[in-house]
Amino acid sequence: MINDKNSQKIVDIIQNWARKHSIWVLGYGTGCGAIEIPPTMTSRYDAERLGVRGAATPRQADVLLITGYLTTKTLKRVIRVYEQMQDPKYVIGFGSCTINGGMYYDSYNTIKVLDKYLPVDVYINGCMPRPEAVLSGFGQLQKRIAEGRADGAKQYKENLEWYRANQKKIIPNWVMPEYNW
Amino acid sequence: MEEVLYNVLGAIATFLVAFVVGMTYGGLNRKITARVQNRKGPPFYQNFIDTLKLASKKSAIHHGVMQHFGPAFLMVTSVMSLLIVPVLTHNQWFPNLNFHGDLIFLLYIMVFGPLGMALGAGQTGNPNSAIGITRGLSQMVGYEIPWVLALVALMIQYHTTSIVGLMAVQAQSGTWLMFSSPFAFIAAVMAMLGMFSYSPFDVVIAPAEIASGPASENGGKYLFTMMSSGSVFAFVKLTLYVDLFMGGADNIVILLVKTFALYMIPVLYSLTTVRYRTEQSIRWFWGWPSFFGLLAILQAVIF
Amino acid sequence: MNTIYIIFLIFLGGAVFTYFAGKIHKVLQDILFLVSILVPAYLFFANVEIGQNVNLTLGGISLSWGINYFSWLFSLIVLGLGSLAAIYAVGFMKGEKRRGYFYFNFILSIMAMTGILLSRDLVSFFVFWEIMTWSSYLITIYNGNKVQSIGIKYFVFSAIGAYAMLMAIVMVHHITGSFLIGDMIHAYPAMALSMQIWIPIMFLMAFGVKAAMMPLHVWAPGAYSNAPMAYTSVFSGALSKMGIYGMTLVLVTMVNHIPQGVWFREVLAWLGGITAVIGTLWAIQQDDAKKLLAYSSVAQLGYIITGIAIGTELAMLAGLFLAVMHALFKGTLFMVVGAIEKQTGTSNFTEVTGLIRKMPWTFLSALLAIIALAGIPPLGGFVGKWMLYESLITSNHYLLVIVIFFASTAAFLYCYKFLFGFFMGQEEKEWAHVKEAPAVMVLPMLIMALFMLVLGTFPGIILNPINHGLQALGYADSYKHLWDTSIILNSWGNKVVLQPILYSIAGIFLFFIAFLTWKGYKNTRFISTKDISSSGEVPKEDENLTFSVGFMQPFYRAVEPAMRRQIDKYYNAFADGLEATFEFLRRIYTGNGQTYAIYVIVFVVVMLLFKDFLF
Amino acid sequence: MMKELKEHIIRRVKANFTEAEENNDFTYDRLDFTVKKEVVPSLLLFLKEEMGFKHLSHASCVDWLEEGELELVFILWSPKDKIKVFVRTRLDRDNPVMDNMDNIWPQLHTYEREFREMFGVQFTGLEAPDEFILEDWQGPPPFRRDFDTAAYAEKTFWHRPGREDAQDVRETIANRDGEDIPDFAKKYSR
Repeated sequence: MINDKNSQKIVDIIQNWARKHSIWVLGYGTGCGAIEIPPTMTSRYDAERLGVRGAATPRQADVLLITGYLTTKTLKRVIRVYEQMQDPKYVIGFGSCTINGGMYYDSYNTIKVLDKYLPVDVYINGCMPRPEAVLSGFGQLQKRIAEGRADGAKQYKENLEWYRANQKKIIPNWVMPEYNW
Repeated sequence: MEEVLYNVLGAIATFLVAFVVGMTYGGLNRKITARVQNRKGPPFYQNFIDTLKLASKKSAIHHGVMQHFGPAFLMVTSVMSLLIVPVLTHNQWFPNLNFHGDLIFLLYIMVFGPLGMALGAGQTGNPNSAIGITRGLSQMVGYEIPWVLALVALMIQYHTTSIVGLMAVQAQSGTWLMFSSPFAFIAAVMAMLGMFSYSPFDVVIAPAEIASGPASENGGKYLFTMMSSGSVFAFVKLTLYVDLFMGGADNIVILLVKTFALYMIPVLYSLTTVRYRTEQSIRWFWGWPSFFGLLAILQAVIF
Repeated sequence: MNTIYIIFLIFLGGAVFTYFAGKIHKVLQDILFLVSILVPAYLFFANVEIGQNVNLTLGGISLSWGINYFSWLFSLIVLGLGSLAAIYAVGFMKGEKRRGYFYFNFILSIMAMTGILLSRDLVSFFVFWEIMTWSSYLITIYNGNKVQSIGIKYFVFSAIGAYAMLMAIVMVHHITGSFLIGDMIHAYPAMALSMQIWIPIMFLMAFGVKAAMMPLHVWAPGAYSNAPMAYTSVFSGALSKMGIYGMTLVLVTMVNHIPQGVWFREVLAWLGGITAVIGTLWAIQQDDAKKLLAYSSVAQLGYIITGIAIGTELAMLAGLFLAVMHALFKGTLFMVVGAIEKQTGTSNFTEVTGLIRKMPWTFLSALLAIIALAGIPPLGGFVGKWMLYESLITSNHYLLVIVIFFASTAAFLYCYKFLFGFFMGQEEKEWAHVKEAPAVMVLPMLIMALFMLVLGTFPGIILNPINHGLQALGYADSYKHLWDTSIILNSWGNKVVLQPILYSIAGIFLFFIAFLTWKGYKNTRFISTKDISSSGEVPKEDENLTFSVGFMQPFYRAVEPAMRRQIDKYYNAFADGLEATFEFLRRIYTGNGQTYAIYVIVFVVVMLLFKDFLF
Repeated sequence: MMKELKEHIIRRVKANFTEAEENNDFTYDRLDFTVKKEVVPSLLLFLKEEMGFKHLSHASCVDWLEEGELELVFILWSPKDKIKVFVRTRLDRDNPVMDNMDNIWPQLHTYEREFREMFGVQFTGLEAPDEFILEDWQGPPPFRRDFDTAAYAEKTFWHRPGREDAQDVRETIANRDGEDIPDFAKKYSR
């Protein structure tokens, strides 16, 4: 029954609806962006009404929220955390630093373009983005999930070699477990 | 054979009711918390969406057979205790094992799941899990004391060790036990705060401290099973308190009213307090709650 | 010739031949050892008729050997556990030194325990009791460690018990002029009040030492943990039950007949409860599995003592059922520790982690034994615990219920610690070579684990002989109104029907296992314990993140004030104060049997000479 | 008071370390000594043990590219006299070698690891893993002034095209999505 094409479509719609309205966020608060998360979550902007809620570990999380710049050192941890998350999983790049390096455009130690290393679903622009922008970003992500376009995990799996080559260029001594999905 | 089938179907029906009610209560808890914090809060059916999402996760990982089985152990506890706690007084709708509902059996079957789950969490090798479990077990020793004091008081006062027997006592005398044995009720309710492990007794989960403790390596279907089990178990606990102290319930509406009123005690208490350390909470349970438990025993002996 | 003689002959001859067979061939020694335990066990259950006595006169003293339903129940523990432990011991002692010494004493102590159960007169009872003490002492110091601290402590306490018993025997003989137990029981109600009180106290002291009752439990943790694990399973499982056996006899045949007996029972019950609490609290703290299990044994024996001290029918059933269960699960657990020690060379939780995938069968038996120990349904421990609570509640011991309940709730802490410490946690490179223990060692554990599982649903299998035994002691038949094959009831008419519980638990468990396994089967993946979510870090191969040092610290911090005083300190202070006396004692207890025997004889002679003056 | 104290300190230091060059131009509670690198450990030890400068406030490294030297600065503080002393020394920029001094103040260990990693100063006898803050670093010491960080970043990392023209992002987005730029935003557009 489930293999039938039409019923699979219906199941997909229901599942995507659930995924859309229940977004558990693992905040990777490396940079200054982490300070914008408390106002987003608490009384004033209350992201929980959209189903957005914090998760404690990557195993439980749906969204990896990368708030701010990533040094080569933290990139390693971010990749690790991303690979530990369960499919389906999404990445939100938060702030200018993840988009083009922001004010760290000439830093010797921070990466400039996040989507070369991880499949980013939504970028939130700004330095720093206000909570309104963050909520709008979550809205965009929900839209993508509902349309079934947020398939970063699939993309990552299919282009693993390309991502690995990029990651290993930055991290020469790669001693992490292999991603074998 | 027919009887077995009838029982199994009844058990499934009871399980579904418990699941829905427990999930809704969890959602209402989040809603109430949000309203108290001057937020809009998630919809009351948010927990259903969360579980549905967890169930529709495409992949899952486990560190070994015990972690794989761990949530099943939890489910055994929830469903077993659901089966032996009478849901309604006149029990045509939900036939199950509750005519054997023995309190001491209940006390012990309640530990079966947590122990299995603890082994599963231990097998992950994540230190946070093990820390959470030692905290949980220690806290359990804390709140079991007033809880058992209250139960023993009831048992020796009314000369029965079964839930059905205590309900029959209330039906006969027409007085709820929360009025005829007030100290036992107070001690039991204080122990209930620990059983629900909401704040200030949420040291087991402590997301900011030990990354949600025992559940820290569980995701997808495992977390789904754990959350469902937790909801069912919350319903069981509330129903048990209603049965023991509030005379049970004749129909489902009265049951919902009574359980919801009881559920507000841990929910509202959790909103006003911050987290205790483990030894603080143990000492809290061995303080006033146990004192009321002893008073309850005194009352049971004298009257 | 009577079967009883044959049994003793095989035991004795087997012990001697096994000792010397090591000089010829090791396998021959193993075979002889097994034969000299298994054959008497078989003969005992097949040929010894219950209720038939053998009388003989030796040196003017008439001795009587025989068996009734009550001692048959305990012989089930002794010979059943003894046989399984013997099979286990063959695997355990492979490649160890001084096998002859170990086997010799092993057989002797099994023989002594059988002899105690067969004795119908006080002289052979005392002699067998001393052989039991003696052989267990020699095994305790088998590896030569801590002979001074542990061996001497064990021997001093055993000697205190032995003298108490000897004194009681002399008193009894003085009054009745006979050594037969039957005569003693007949004469007891007519004795003077002081005798009526002192004789049971003396006997209870002797039995309390072996049953590790507070405050006589001090020797137990050291002795249990220092003996080789193959013997400790018998030591803790069966040998301590001899104390329970004696206590039950004293309580039923003597204390019941005097009005002051109520006080005896209350004091004993509370001592049992306190023993349970103290044993549990100490067990939680131990980092060594042997010590943990030893303290846990003390605690479990506390429950049993409470049960038999309460003395109602249900309480007796509970106490004796718990005694059988304790023999089963503690035997298994000590065997588990032995297997782990054999495979890894250590029994410390802080050193060994993550053995579950290397020793799965050991883990399975440990898991079942721990579930039984904790009293969680559907295993047999629950039946015993349920009956104990119900008996305490129905007999209005409400504060004792709380004490016992506290002990058994706190027991979950060490139960989890035991399983977690060995089997859970991160898998280390250091233990990558560890393999499952040989089948000779695994099979006895699994058999006992299976038996516990069966007893959880069909406790009638053991409750039936217990009922017979209790009837032999003068209790009423409790079949159908306190227990049935798979139903347990209390005197208020509340009951637990065990079969539907087992089927429901199994059904729910299997359903959800099927659900968890079937759902997303292809996308479920096994990953190693190094692949954990620890803030994005990858633990290195030699980095062990397992949390095992100071494991139950939060609980310990809460109960710290109660733990500051330990009973050992009082004894040590006492010993310091009486150093001269103890120095004297030490000179006497050289560990040499001859000196000891001489001392006993001198003591007896002195007692007999001055009996008129003393009493 | 402060002046006498400073002179006293200078006198004591000069008596023991004749080559030390002092700088007493400060009106506030500060003194500077410049010494050769061989003398630094003994001077620090002397100040700590004899003069009461128990506390190491800070240590830093300065790159004097034009003079071909690296300067190490140690800032000490005396809790008793409420005065601070700067001890300066210069190292050869091409071969900066210094003695390990973490036995005087354990916290110097951390500073020394940082200097080694960021400036390439080698401390003889320093027992520490090679990596400190940078993981897998393969370029030259990054805090040296001749290290061109922009060029290094250009070479190592991808750059998203589009920031060269310094255009306002809002305008680009508005043009792309066909939205109107609000009036208040227009006056900021370039």
